[in-house]
Amino acid sequence: EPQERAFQERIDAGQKIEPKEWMPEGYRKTLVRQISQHAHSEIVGQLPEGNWITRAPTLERKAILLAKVQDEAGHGLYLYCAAETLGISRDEMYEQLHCGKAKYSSIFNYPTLSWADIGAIGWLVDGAAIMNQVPLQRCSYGPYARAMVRICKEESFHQRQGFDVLAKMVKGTPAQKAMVQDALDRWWWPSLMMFGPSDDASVHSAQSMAWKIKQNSNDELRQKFVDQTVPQADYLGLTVPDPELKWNEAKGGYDFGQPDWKEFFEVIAGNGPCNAERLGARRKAWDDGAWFREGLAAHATKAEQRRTAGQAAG
Amino acid sequence: EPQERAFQERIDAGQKIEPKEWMPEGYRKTLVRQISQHAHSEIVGQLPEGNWITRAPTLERKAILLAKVQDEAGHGLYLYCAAETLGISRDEMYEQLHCGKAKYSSIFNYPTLSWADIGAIGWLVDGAAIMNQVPLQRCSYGPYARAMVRICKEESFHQRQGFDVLAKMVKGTPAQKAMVQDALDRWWWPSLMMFGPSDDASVHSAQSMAWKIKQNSNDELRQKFVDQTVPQADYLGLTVPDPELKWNEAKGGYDFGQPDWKEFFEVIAGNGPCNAERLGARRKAWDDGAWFREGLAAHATKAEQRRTAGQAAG
Amino acid sequence: MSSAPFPTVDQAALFEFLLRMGDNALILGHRLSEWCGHAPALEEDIALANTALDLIGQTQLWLGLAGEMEGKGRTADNLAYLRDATEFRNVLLVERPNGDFGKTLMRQFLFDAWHLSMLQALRSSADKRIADIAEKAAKEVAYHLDRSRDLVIRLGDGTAESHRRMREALDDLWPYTGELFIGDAADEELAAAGLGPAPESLKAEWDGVVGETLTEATLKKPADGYMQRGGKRGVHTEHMGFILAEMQFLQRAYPGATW
Amino acid sequence: MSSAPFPTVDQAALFEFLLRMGDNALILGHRLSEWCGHAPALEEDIALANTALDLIGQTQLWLGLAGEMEGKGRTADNLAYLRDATEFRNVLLVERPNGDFGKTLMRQFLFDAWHLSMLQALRSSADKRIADIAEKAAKEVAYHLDRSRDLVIRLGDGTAESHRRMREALDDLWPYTGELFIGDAADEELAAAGLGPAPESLKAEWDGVVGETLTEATLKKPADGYMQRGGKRGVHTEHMGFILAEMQFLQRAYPGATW
Repeated sequence: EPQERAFQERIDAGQKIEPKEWMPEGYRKTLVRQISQHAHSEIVGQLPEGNWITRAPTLERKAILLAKVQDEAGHGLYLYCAAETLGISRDEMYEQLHCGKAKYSSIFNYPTLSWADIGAIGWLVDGAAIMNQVPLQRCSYGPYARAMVRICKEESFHQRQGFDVLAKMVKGTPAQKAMVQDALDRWWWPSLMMFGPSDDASVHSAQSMAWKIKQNSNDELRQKFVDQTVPQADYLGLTVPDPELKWNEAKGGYDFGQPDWKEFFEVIAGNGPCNAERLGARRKAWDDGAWFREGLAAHATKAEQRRTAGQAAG
Repeated sequence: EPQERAFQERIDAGQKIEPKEWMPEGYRKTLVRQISQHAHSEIVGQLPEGNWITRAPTLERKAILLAKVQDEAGHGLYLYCAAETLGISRDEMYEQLHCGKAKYSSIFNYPTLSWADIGAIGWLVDGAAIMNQVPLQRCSYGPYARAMVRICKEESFHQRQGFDVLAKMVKGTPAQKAMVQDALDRWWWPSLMMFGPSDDASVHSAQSMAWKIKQNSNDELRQKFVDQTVPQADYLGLTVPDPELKWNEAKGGYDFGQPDWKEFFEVIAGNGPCNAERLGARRKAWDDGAWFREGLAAHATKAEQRRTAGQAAG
Repeated sequence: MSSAPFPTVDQAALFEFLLRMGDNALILGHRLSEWCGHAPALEEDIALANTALDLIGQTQLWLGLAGEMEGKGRTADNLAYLRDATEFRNVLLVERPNGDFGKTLMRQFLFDAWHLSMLQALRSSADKRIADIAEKAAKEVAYHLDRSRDLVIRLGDGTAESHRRMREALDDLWPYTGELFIGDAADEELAAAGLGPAPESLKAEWDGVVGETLTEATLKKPADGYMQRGGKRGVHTEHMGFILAEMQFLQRAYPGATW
Repeated sequence: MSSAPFPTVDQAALFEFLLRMGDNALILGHRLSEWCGHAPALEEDIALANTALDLIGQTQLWLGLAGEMEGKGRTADNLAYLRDATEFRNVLLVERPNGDFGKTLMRQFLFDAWHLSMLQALRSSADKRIADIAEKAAKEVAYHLDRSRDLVIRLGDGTAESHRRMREALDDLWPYTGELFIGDAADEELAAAGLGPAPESLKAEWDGVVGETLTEATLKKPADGYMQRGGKRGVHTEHMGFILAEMQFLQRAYPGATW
């Protein structure tokens, strides 16, 4: 089809696609799926970290964590707006989340069990997210690419803060150091899984690459993440929980073991440690908040009517 | 009226009145009010102490407190049964509690703010309650008098346990001792108020005395309580928060100040620190439990039908 | 660190005052942060986190100054994390449970209206350190009040359901507002030294703001009946112990650790 | 205090086992005591307090023996109040939130059915101290099971509403039952030494009791799908930290005090 060919040529030429322009239905759908999943991840991602705000160990750490979680809600907002440019409303996206049709990043189905987990999420989870997101700043869809620029900047900041939490703790008491190692033990594999299954097993990859929605393979990014993170773990004096981990001089990177993909698919299927609670919390927030949203809407209508009546009278 | 005269003669002769026997309507009403108020007090009284079970400082203290609260629920049960012999159902009594018509002891509208409060409730509140209840073992109404025998025995045990909590704490750290003094400061006056307003101001006293539902005046019991408790406070090394407190050699008892009766009537009127929460908690327990009670009732009906059907078939 | 005394005022009264300001901010910030991820709209999640963040920042300033003034080497963190309930000086209002979102908003509005008047008055405190903190905090709190007042109006004058919830919230919380305006010896000391306003002096302005807002929200202002009090002198509600058990866990369980 | 070693078994495995038994009782007892004064009928308030009381008593015995066996001078209270979440060894099932009363009952029933089998098997433990605790506890737990099973049946076969609630409770809790029957190295050590049963060996009896009860309750037994686990090796749910913050507050805030 000529229209599709022209579209592909624009992408190949590195041009950005903008909201009002023609795009193939598959491109639109893929973007909606990906952006809304990303937005949902920001929103659901408030929960595991929010779990420790009331227990943050100092006022400064509490403030930093509050600011971070606030940023995440902000990212959710940009991303929902970006998705809305593709003709879907925020409420529709929520609906898809709440009924289980739309996904969010599986990493948030793991529990935060100690303060070190807050550091580990910043260091590993945000670290992996950045790895995934940096290339998206060059994504072919303009609004998404632009949202990513802003998000990536803040995420890097969060990652440094997370690393700083851990760096402080490993210099602390033996109990604190043990807490950090325990956090790494629990978050390492789930973080590697954030890049998705090995490319052979990944469904949407090829087309997404052609459309420049996706720019690197899952395995490529995972390798990059491991290569970046292992020296940081060494610096912290921690042991990465992978007996197969070994520097490979020839490839200039680490060899490492495979995550437990069975677990990955169980978590995707809803059987992670916190799936029910995360989705339950979001549904409850939405349902309990119905009266609030309806109240605001009713007020807006009344105010509008008063304004109109005032104009008519005036 | 000859019936009433005969009734009063039996009471004067020290005979017990039993459920099926004739009694003046006023006698019945007074007893229902008093017994159900007493039962409600046991039930509501679970809440301030229950507030600390999950935070009890040792396993043994936790076990003792659990046992105590369980006893209180048990007392509630005897007392509701005693009241039921007067022709009112437990559900009717609950209804009166929940709608605010029936009262419970105002003391439970004060909060338990530290572990020392658990000791103070045992020592002071149970102490005052025993003072009130011991004469009720000789009350003219048989079922109430017999319930009181059992209750008084357990209450004395609770009082000793409460005193023991405090005795242990005052031998502890300065912070613990301060906690105990703070508890006495907050519970002293409310405990004195448990005996009710001064006799001149008390509404039902005279008739209740004649009927042997009440055997001592409020002021008499309050004096007895002060005389018993002040030496115990001395023993614990505590200061009773009453500048007017002074041994009166002539009367062989203490002179002491008047409680803030304005506060007393505010608390009775619903303005105590915890009135709304206590009653709210009981209402919520009842409302949330409706499905449970209905489920059990439905099962009982089904089981009965099956039994009858089985018999008919057999 | 300067520990210059405030020569014209009783040090204990001043310490008390600084704890009250700091503890109000800390405990209300704690309550707000319990909402994290559970608010009825994304914009509200953001706004609550932002308000909580402001309040925690103010806590650091007030408690930091309290510790400095006390001169025993206690930091803001020491004061926040190592006092038990009887040593806290926040008003009871801020420790009330969140309830539904309407109750949280109403609590916020009733507090913000007082908080802003208080901070505005403190800008002319005879002590520059207090005035400086108040200057910064007043800007933040002006925004808090704009927001909470606006939402109270919109929800009061929204649906029958939202009106009912806001009315119940108002009636529930009203008995906890009196404490904001009842002065004690410490307050008198401070007022006499020109360090802060007498609490009673803020009542008229608060009545004005609250009254106008409630009218616009079509909510009936409750009668000033019996008022609950105690927080300012360390007699709290049963909720306080649970707040602290949660908030202080790490500092209590790992004494001497740095984070 | 005797600290006689158990010569035939790895001491760490035995310590682990004793913690598991003690922590299950402690945490479930804690959850039950949260109901105090809030149950749907007075008889239930009494019964829950009684069950909690039994469980706290059992905690004292198991953790007391654990401390004795460890030989480092730790008491049952030290173990209950001064360990953080990762050191707790209870199954995830007992830390699940209470939910409505139906969920509390269902959790109790699913646990009681396992608990009784376990304790009955432990009565013939090669170690007399374990056998003695089990003997005493089994009597109590037999009564717990009678009660929870009876109520599950009556509510399952009650109204449509009570049936629905019990069904939802069952479905929610089912994924937390698998952990009761999954043995690890410590369990194998113990079984090999004749000190306790292999967890797997208790499954058939449990399936029988649960199956019959659910049938009588007209509830459908869920399929054995993916099972949650972690508690036995110290990886808990997010609830655990909040339980401990509350439970341990006094011991943490007042180190060295005696009560």
